[in-house]
Amino acid sequence: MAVISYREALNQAMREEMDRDPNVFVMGEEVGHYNGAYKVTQGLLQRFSERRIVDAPIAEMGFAGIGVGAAMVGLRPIIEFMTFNFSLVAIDQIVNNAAKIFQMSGGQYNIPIVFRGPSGPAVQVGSQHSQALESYYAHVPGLKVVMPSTALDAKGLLKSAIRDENPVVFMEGETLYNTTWEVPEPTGGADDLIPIGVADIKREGKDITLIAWSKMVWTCLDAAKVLAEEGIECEVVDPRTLRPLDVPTLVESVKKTGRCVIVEIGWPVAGFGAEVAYQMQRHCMDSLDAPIERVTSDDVPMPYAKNLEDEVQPQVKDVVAAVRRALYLE
Amino acid sequence: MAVISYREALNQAMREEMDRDPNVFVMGEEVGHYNGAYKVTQGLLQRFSERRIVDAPIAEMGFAGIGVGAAMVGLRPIIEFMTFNFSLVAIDQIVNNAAKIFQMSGGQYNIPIVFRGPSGPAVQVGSQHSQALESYYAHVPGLKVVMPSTALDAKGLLKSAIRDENPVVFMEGETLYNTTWEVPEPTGGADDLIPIGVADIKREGKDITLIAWSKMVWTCLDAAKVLAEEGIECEVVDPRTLRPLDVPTLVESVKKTGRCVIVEIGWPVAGFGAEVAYQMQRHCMDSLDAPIERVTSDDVPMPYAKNLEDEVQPQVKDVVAAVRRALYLE
Amino acid sequence: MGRVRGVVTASMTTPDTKRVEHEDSHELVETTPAELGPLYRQMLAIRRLEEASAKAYSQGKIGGFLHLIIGQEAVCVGAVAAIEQKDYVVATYREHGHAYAKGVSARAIMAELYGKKTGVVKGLGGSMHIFDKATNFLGGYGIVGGHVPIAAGAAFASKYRGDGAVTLCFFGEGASTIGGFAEGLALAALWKLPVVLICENNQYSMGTPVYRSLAVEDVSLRALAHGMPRDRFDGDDVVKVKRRIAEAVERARTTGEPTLVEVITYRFRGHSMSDPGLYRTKDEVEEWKRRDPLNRCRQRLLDVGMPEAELTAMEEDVKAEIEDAVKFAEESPPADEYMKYVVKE
Amino acid sequence: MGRVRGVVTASMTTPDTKRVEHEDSHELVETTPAELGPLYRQMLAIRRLEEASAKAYSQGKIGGFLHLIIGQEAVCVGAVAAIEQKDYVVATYREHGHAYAKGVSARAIMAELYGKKTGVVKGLGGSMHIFDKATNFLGGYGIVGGHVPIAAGAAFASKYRGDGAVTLCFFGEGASTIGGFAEGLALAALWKLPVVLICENNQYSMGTPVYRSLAVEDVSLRALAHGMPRDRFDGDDVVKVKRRIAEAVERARTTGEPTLVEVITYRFRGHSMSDPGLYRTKDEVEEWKRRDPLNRCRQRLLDVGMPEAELTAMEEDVKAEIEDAVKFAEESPPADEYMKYVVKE
Ligand SMILES: Cc1ncc(C[n+]2csc(CCOP(=O)(O)OP(=O)(O)O)c2C)c(N)n1
Ligand SMILES: Cc1ncc(C[n+]2csc(CCOP(=O)(O)OP(=O)(O)O)c2C)c(N)n1
Ligand SMILES: [Mg+2]
Ligand SMILES: [Mg+2]
Repeated sequence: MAVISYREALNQAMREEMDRDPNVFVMGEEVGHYNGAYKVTQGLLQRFSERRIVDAPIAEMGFAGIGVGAAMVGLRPIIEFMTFNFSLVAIDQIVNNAAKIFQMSGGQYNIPIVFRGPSGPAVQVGSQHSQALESYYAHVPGLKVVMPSTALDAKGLLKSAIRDENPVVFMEGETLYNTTWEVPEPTGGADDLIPIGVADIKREGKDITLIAWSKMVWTCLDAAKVLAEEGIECEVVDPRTLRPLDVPTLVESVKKTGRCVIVEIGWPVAGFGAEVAYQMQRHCMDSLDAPIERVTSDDVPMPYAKNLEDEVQPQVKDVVAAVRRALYLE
Repeated sequence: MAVISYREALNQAMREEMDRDPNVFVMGEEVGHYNGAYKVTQGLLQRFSERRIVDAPIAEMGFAGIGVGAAMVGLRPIIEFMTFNFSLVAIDQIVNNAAKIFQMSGGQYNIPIVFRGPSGPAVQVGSQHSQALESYYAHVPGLKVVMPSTALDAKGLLKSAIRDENPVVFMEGETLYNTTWEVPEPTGGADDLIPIGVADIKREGKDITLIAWSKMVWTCLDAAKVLAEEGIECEVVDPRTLRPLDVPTLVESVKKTGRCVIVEIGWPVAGFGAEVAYQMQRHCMDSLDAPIERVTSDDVPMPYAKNLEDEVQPQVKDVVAAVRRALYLE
Repeated sequence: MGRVRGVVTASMTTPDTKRVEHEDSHELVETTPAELGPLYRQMLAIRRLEEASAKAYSQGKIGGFLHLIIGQEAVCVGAVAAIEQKDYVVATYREHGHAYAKGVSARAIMAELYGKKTGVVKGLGGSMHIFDKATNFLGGYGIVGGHVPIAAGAAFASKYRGDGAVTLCFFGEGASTIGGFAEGLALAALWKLPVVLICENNQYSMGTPVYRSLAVEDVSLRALAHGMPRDRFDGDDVVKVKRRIAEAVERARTTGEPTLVEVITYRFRGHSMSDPGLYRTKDEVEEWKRRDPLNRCRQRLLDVGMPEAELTAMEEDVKAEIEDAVKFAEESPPADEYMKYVVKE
Repeated sequence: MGRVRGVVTASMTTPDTKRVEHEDSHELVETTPAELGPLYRQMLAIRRLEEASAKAYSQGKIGGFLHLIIGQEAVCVGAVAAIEQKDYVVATYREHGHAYAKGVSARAIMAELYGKKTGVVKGLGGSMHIFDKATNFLGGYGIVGGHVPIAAGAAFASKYRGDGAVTLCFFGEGASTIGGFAEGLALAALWKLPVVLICENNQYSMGTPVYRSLAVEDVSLRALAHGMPRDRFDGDDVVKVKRRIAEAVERARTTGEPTLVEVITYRFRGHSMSDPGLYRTKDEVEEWKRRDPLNRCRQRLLDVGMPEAELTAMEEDVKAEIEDAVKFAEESPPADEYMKYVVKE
């Protein structure tokens, strides 16, 4: 076991998979000579050369499409978006090509590709650079959507994503890169992988279920600590994968606690949390002792000023307040 | 009162608003000389000349952005997407520019623009041309999203959209253009307008609330007829606008009937119906006598073959079945 | 060849185009019956296939959008004749001809248009989305320009692996204004990907004539800024198309260098079956039809010495092939799988 | 001018570029103290403003991304000097200089960087998103290439209204590969929109040198295929920039015709404050710094006869202006409105 950062975990996952499979390559802006805008690909160029670590010019639609084409004929591209904010200029390639070619081709061409990069608001980068777009990708059949919260999950899930036969949208937490977690030494076996589509209980508790992914898992864990001091035991469930969503694990927890708060960093309207809420009410209606609460960012483009940015985004205090509401404590 | 088609209603709305305001212009592929791929802009070139009815080459990102720029400096563009399927190559302009400039500029530049065109699956046009993308646009603060189901609503709402000071995503039903409805003669006054953000009860009923928009309103009305024969009285509520959503009207209906089925033509996961379901459970939990049901298309890219396409999309029988489930009749 | 053009009206949105005449000559390209015969057969089969599908469409047996390539057959047939089985082809929604030329059977295409289980993509894709792994036909795509990067991607893979394959990418002149094309072009040039980008300039993008979509009516000029080789010629002679594309293919195969090729052609029908094509004059269409590449090809075959009887036999054979394809489509069972190919396990 | 370049390694992804040398000469452009003085003052103010913001950033008073334009001041100052108040400017995230040149006060800019209520956009936009209606500054944009169509749109509106305004659109050479640029360019050319597209080729797109992002290192060549006028020159002399942009502006104003202009320049700092710029050699940076346009401008002012004392007074004045701006920003109240500007009632 070694304690490594989320960034390092991703780096290791790519390195190990590239060592294993010569068809895996990385393409994106600044992934090579610059070692990654967020240093996630640090050292890979040196190890794998320009053939497999490809610095692309600013042309997301173009290189996302190149990834899809290369995947059709047998390569396993990892396409890095410098951030997922820039994936909007490439989204047509993901939704209309990567996700659909397997079906359009009657099952002849599957697309083993990973689109990865940081996602969600960072700090004070303004509205065009502060978006949580997971609901866009989770909406689309044919894609898988993975959003790990810890270094452990990041590594095991990225390895699974690279080996997956389908397009995987792998959204990393822009503010999680420096967080650390214990990660076992690779064995080379199946236990190096974390399967896509399996939720993880990040903290057990009996009073209420908090459902959150990516950075918001950390916010929920912090809120759970605060609440524990008052004797409220929160169960924090991290779906880790939004598509396919591990509904059974989520349902089991909500049935156990009877209450549910869903926390996401993105916009409220038609955020992925609405889908989770719908699933929980559908499967747990008889077990629910209170309406499902959602905590989201405010329904505004992200302002720049730090004080406003903090106000807009979900904070520990907002989660605590939602828990209290769900427990009818206020 | 005249009975006119949905297509004609849209055409009249544009014509009247262009007569009224010289800053309104239409830009898009085939809108002029061809009179519109779906003939919605029929006759406008003749009336307003090439200055105001602008045939654009295939460059959605480009002409959507031109619309945004023109709107910043005082024009009121109507940008037609031949279908909203093609808006994915332009979505960055809508989400990152149109929706955010008002806020990014500290309230200095508002963007009075309408992005309009047919939306949702047509018939047998395959997966790349058969998408319902409303949840994408409804997700974004700064946008308004309008989806009329009748000629009457189409006309009054498009006129409001053109006069709105904000970007409005106006999604027409590709399969509704030939449907007809009674539409009053224009008076030139405020009553020509239907306000954005106000739901409409398309059929009253006491047993269950069906919430649907665009084409699915018609499917629900048909289902309501079938169910009425068995003595089940459905209330069909059409939000007409998805953002802002008229939650009070929806809630009132659901509180009255105690049961709710939400019907949408798009994909299930993180579809806009999930948001509606969340709002209903939050506001009506104590009044709900059964879990909220959703009827959506199947979670697949749209197949081409007609028999499969019909199987994938919500049909009257699917709505009827959902109503029965919600009434515990099966 | 004098080109047929509409009337340019002076207005803000009708640009004052700088027209570029073809650099092309119309000398006959040397050929033999052995070479030309099979090309003629393919062109004819495509013509008949398209006619049969138009008929089935008007009978309501085919639905959705149906974009016919009638009039442009020399381009796909000539181009695909210049490549090998292992090479890839990427095309648009107007791709029945390209698929057939690459080796997809008329049966598999027609059954697809009918939405049958026996269709080349099991009735799931339809007219616009033909894919065939056996012949390296990488698909028909419906989003204009979106497939250009995909073609560059297949070429990238060939370069990555050093497998010597070349990718042909077809698109219309209307696609040349969209970002996907621009990015695919820039990346192919930058990375020297073995792809031949073939613009089928058929004078119209739906109802829009070239002079209303391009500031300069020469798509091949886009290559200049990227230092990419370019070519531009009339697509009326299938052998010429084959020779000229072969040059580009050879360059791609040996040096990895991409080429932008513009082939001037014309579609005889509307954009799709639902387009009556009112934006063109009868005269214009007739003038182009007088130069029908299929007729030219037939005449040429006779000129180079194929006996009329042999030609007629070939034509009978094609007729039978297409009739068989229609019958096959008619009698095939309906499509039935649609949940199976969403996610590969 | 000999250009400073990195080492080209031969590989699949490092293209074998066709380098194009500048057609440009380095003769001095005639000017007077009356013309040059204000330009120098602006350049200096921008330099000091950027330095002050870098300092505040390192003190943690400014957050997020901060892209400095130090080294490139002659481009925005010279270009904006060629237009009028009614003309529009559209720029990227590296736009403090452009905003200042267009007339936005140092106070309003600095307060914005500090995220204060008194900022030019009330603390809502930050460094990358300066907008100012009073001076027709249409914004700083963060998505590379996305603002090019917006600039074309402002120009479209000018043409639509016949108001005679011209739009300047600034972008980096790295933006020239993205679809948004290609589409904006094509539409501006097709519709003859009065916009001047100004590529500030500062040799790098983040850490990527031009030879790794462009097949041919000449962005202005993109104009060729569109029949669009183009220009290309070194941005070391602010008066030259002004004169050359003025030509393009004049053409846009009188004929409506757009121009693609590439100005060769260099940024002295990293891409943003978080970039140490390790991808360039010290020598390279030093060579460019020896030609610092600000120093050149100062020397020129002395050469054309501005008394040293006047210059020093101006420099003192600038110093005071920037100090005042910082003080203003420091003392301003925090941003406080953020729900108010989502939807306009
Ligand atoms: C991005 C996008 N915009 C619009 C369309 C609608 N559309 C389909 S084909 C077409 C015209 C294409 O013309 P061209 O590229 O010349 O090809 P051709 O049809 O002439 O073969 C248009 C506008 C589309 N499919 N995709
Ligand atoms: C679509 C998009 N992709 C990537 C980025 C990240 N990014 C910001 S600036 C930049 C480099 C731009 O270089 P250039 O256009 O030369 O302008 P410069 O920064 O040199 O002024 C990149 C890659 C972005 N903002 N938008
Ligand atoms: Mg065409
Ligand atoms: Mg640059």
